[in-house]
Amino acid sequence: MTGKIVFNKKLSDKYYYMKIESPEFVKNAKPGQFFMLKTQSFDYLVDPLLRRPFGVCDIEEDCFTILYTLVGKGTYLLSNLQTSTEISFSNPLGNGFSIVKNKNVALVGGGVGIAPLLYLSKALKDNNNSITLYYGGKSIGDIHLLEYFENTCDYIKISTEDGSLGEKALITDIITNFDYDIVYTCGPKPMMKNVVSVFQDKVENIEVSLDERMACGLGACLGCIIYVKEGDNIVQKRCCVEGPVFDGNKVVWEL
Amino acid sequence: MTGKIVFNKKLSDKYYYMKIESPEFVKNAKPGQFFMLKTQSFDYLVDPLLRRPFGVCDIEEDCFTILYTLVGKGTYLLSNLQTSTEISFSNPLGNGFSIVKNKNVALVGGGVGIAPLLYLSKALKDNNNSITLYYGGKSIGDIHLLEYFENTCDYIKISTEDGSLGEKALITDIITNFDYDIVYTCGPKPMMKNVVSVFQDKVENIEVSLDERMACGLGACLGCIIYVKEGDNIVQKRCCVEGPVFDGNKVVWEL
Amino acid sequence: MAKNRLEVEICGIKFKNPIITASGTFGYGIEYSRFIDISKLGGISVKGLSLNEVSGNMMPRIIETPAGMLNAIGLQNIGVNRFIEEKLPILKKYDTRIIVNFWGKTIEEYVEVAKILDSVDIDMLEINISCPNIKEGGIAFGTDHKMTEKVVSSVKKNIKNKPLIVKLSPNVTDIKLFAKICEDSGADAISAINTLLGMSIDIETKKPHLSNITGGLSGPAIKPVAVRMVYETYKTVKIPIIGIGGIINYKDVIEFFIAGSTAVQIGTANFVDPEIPIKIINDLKTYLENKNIDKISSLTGSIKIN
Amino acid sequence: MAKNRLEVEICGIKFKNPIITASGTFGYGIEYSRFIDISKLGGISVKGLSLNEVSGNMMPRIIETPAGMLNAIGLQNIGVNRFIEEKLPILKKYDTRIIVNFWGKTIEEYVEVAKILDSVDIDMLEINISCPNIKEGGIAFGTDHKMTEKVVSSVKKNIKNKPLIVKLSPNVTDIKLFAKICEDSGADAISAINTLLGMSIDIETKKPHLSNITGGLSGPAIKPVAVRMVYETYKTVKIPIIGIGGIINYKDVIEFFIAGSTAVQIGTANFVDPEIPIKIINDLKTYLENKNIDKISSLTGSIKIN
Ligand SMILES: Cc1cc2nc3c(=O)[nH]c(=O)nc-3n(C[C@H](O)[C@H](O)[C@H](O)COP(=O)(O)OP(=O)(O)OC[C@H]3O[C@@H](n4cnc5c(N)ncnc54)[C@H](O)[C@@H]3O)c2cc1C
Ligand SMILES: Cc1cc2nc3c(=O)[nH]c(=O)nc-3n(C[C@H](O)[C@H](O)[C@H](O)COP(=O)(O)OP(=O)(O)OC[C@H]3O[C@@H](n4cnc5c(N)ncnc54)[C@H](O)[C@@H]3O)c2cc1C
Ligand SMILES: Cc1cc2nc3c(=O)[nH]c(=O)nc-3n(C[C@H](O)[C@H](O)[C@H](O)COP(=O)(O)O)c2cc1C
Ligand SMILES: Cc1cc2nc3c(=O)[nH]c(=O)nc-3n(C[C@H](O)[C@H](O)[C@H](O)COP(=O)(O)O)c2cc1C
Ligand code: FES
Ligand code: FES
Repeated sequence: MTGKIVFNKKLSDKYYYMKIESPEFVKNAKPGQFFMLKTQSFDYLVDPLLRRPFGVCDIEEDCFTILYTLVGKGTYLLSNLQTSTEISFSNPLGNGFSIVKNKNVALVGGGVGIAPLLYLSKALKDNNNSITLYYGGKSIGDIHLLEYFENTCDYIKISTEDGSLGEKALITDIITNFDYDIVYTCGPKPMMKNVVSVFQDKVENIEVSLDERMACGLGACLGCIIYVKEGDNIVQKRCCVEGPVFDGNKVVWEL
Repeated sequence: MTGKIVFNKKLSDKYYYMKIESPEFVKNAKPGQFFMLKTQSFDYLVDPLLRRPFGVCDIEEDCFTILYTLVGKGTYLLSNLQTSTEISFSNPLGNGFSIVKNKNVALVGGGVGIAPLLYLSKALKDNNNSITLYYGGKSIGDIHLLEYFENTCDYIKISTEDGSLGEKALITDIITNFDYDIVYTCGPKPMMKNVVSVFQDKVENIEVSLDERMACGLGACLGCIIYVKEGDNIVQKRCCVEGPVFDGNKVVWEL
Repeated sequence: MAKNRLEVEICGIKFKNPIITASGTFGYGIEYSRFIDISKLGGISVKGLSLNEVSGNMMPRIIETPAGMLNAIGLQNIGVNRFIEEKLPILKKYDTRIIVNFWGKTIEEYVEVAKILDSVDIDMLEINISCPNIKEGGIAFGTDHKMTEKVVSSVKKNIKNKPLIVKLSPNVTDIKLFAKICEDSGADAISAINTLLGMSIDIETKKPHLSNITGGLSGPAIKPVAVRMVYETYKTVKIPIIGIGGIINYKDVIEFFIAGSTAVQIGTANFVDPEIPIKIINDLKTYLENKNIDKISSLTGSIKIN
Repeated sequence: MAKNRLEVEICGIKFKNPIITASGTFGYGIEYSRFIDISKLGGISVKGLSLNEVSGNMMPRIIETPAGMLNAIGLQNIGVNRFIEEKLPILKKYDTRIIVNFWGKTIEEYVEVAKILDSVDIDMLEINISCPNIKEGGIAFGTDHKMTEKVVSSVKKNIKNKPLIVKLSPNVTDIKLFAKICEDSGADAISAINTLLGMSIDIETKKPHLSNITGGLSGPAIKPVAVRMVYETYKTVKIPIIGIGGIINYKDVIEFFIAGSTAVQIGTANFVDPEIPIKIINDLKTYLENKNIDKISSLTGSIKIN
């Protein structure tokens, strides 16, 4: 399907925030889902060849948003797109986060990993949860969208590695309360691994949103394998179909 | 070198007119020269891979213009570029037309082949020539820039194959006067071939501007060979270096 | 009723159109049914099956390259029996031809899988002797002409009901030689090409981008090599050729037909956008109508050489 | 004086940087002197020379393909003697290494050209046994291992003064075999790869886009194949390797070094933009400085395999 760009704002050196209008997409999108986005507008151009996966960051009426960082050519092209440009993307894909009710929950986001947590926080608030957000980055330039999180979260704790905003620490180092019913996390792999080890044995449900190179995004190429424990076995799951959200306690980080 | 797009106008279904500011380019450009233009703005994109050749259509102060038609992906990308975009191109390349003085000259242009004749007509006018323009197209949508040619040419004759503008005829069919010192032509190959055979034996100097696929544009790849008669021999010339303007009487159209 | 200009016949089997999705790029077919109407496809070639379930290579398995991608999935599959039990019944509900791509680590395994497939409700077998990603078998069969002859003739001797397509490896000096051997060994059709062996290195970590070090290059980047090989094969054998390699639009399909294809397979393009095969089918129909070409099959091998 | 991190040595010859422009894409060097300062280049490999002038294939000779191009120039060149008389004296005015790429239709011609070049003021010879564009010689030498051995050892025996680089064809089943044969036959270095054999058809006219029907595929599209072949060659031989194929920026150069290259050649990128080699040299310098890498040669073969 396609949609029109409502805005495409530069937030900091490497961060952009884009809003796209698409009632059709919005109708079916759940927190934690992602989609494959074509960064080239002309069908006959084959560089970049593959679509790029991005998480649903927020939904506002008929629009959804993407928080993204500049990585390579795909995101570079994205950052150059003008308001009103028509862009093409897949349906919402993957499983998404569990939405609990009347619980005490923590969200832990690192860098651009904060993206899927915004829409999640909205859904959790609508379900009457008490929400604490832990949000870490290298520097102040990595911390964004706080104005939105202020509307949905009860507590917000921020840390940066250089101390330019919030505490000068890794985000996992400033977590002192472990009294949550469920923890949701998205960010760099080492951070998520840390989050799991910090909460392990203390919180039963830890949902991690993983990030793997994807060619198809829909379960066909088998390029995005994640290893998870199932009983005594280690089994393969496709990040795009059985994920991107997995049970943090089951993920095998290194094989 | 690079320059800024001053405008990029759609003239008709397939025709566009673009103006680019570049004092450096303008300083050295002669009528009939061409240049290689990058249609991708991001260096790391490799589709389209090669630059595309275009003729210098006009020069106005610090700017030059391109008249171009939509053909494939390169020209499609070009047509999407916005005002103020920075684009990259080579120096003016090739040999260009001879500029005569105080003569009676004819220009014969077909379709987008009219492009290099505009700047030529300016230079010829500055040198006190009497200029007749023959300008043909399939249809009215192929005829452009007349307002400019009206300032430089003494006589303008137009024909279209469907009769939607000027006479309903091929342009070579409406040439009845052969009393010129020199004829310049640019257009589809069959047209130029016809122009040469119409004026052959009647006009000594016929300059044709040829069009070959080019990879490098500067004489290195040997991809753009044109065959010309030299005495009793047929020899190879590189369209990009020894051309694109050749002596029409010497060109070997079919080998 | 309007005639179907797109219908083609391969080894006596009618395909409503010549667009087949390529093995390994379309899962077991079912994955795509959420996104497109797979009954519109001419056919589906399913992910390469082996006798037993195979878990494939370690991650990472894919990386994008200029106008292409490298993959080293390692022929991960659920095994021929689970396919027949779990996937085939669902797939059979769709109105499209089913080609089963398969492979083995030994000639015996190739034969065994072929025998199993020969008696189930599918349309054709496609033997993959060309996957460059596994150490045993695979590449060794497809790039050694004696092995090619042995595996193709052994399989052929052991199947009775289904036509056998042999899928060729492009990683050879002379594809004509292999095409001829396949024809002589009883192949009913040839599909060409599989992926080119390639490699990409992460300059930050100095590690190969793929855990397997090398992988198979696919996508538009390889199209010129594929067209050349289809053309060479067409000049060499009489059996039909299914052209594969870098197709992303209907023009590419026409090009493969002119070079000698009777049908084509679409691979990497399914990842680029799952709607591409359907779009190609529609565009081809329009093209043939506009050009007044009665049957797409009249384009097969229609190349004009001066 | 600041150290030159980019200096490399190939067969005892120092290059101020490892960026060499590839044969056939840089004319006789002089063509580019209007556009860039060719004295900044590590070296230039000139258009492949033969004994006598050759006029090449008929037009059309080039066509763009996805992230690449096909060419069938047909080894057009002015012949070795005219090169020495007309071009070399001009080229010698520039401060860059001169590699002369050459070929013959017969072993005798190869030897004769090599002998002539052995006694003139150039730095290295590069024997092209891999050009796919001519019917006699060319491909036959580079894809037949007996012919490869014969031509390389014959040439080597007949030259005394200059190191001999052998340029390999990628159109073979096993590049390792050819690399080993070249080393054993006396090659002082290997350059890899030449173009992949490809083809493209104009669907309007149904004619091949190239008069020669097939042509050589170059450009970014082939980079994964080239990197793989350099890596395989590096594991096989001890002589230095000059990596070629699809390089358009400094990252590509680093990738080729990690795979096993001692230097690289830039081909099609010269057409894309003549300033690319200079930009690459500057970017490499910055990269090495930022990464605190003393010598680019320390990257050669630095690939990490688990
Ligand atoms: C489920 C999922 C959700 C994501 N959500 C977001 C998001 O909301 N915001 C955001 O900025 N980024 C997100 N990413 C990462 C994003 O997909 C990559 O940053 C992006 O693909 C880079 O493309 P590029 O062309 O700029 O980089 P290049 O390096 O040129 O890309 C080359 C190839 O590598 C892949 N690739 C590169 N980096 C990554 C990565 N980190 N993860 C997966 N594939 C990668 C690309 O898809 C492409 O195939 C998500 C990734 C996944 C898997
Ligand atoms: C000296 C010279 C001057 C030219 N001046 C103009 C001009 O002023 N205005 C204008 O509209 N066009 C001009 N052309 C033609 C123009 O270069 C092509 O239309 C353009 O390259 C098409 O690119 P594309 O990517 O849109 O088409 P594609 O078909 O996608 O291009 C594929 C390849 O074919 C080449 N190609 C396609 N058509 C032509 C052609 N007619 N001539 C040469 N190469 C071609 C392209 O350069 C490219 O390498 C000129 C050509 C030459 C050689
Ligand atoms: C991820 C992936 C997996 C593949 N798996 C198989 C396979 O199991 N069996 C097979 O014969 N070919 C396999 N192939 C090769 C394709 O079927 C096809 O031959 C090749 O990709 C070239 O076509 P394309 O350029 O359209 O992708 C695979 C290709 C890709 C990209
Ligand atoms: C137009 C053209 C002409 C070439 N001529 C020669 C040649 O004469 N001798 C040779 O050894 N290689 C020749 N090559 C091959 C290149 O030197 C190089 O090996 C190949 O193009 C791959 O590198 P690239 O991808 O950087 O272009 C030619 C390549 C092109 C594109
Ligand atoms: S991205 Fe293809 S299976 Fe997950
Ligand atoms: S375009 Fe390369 S020599 Fe003319």
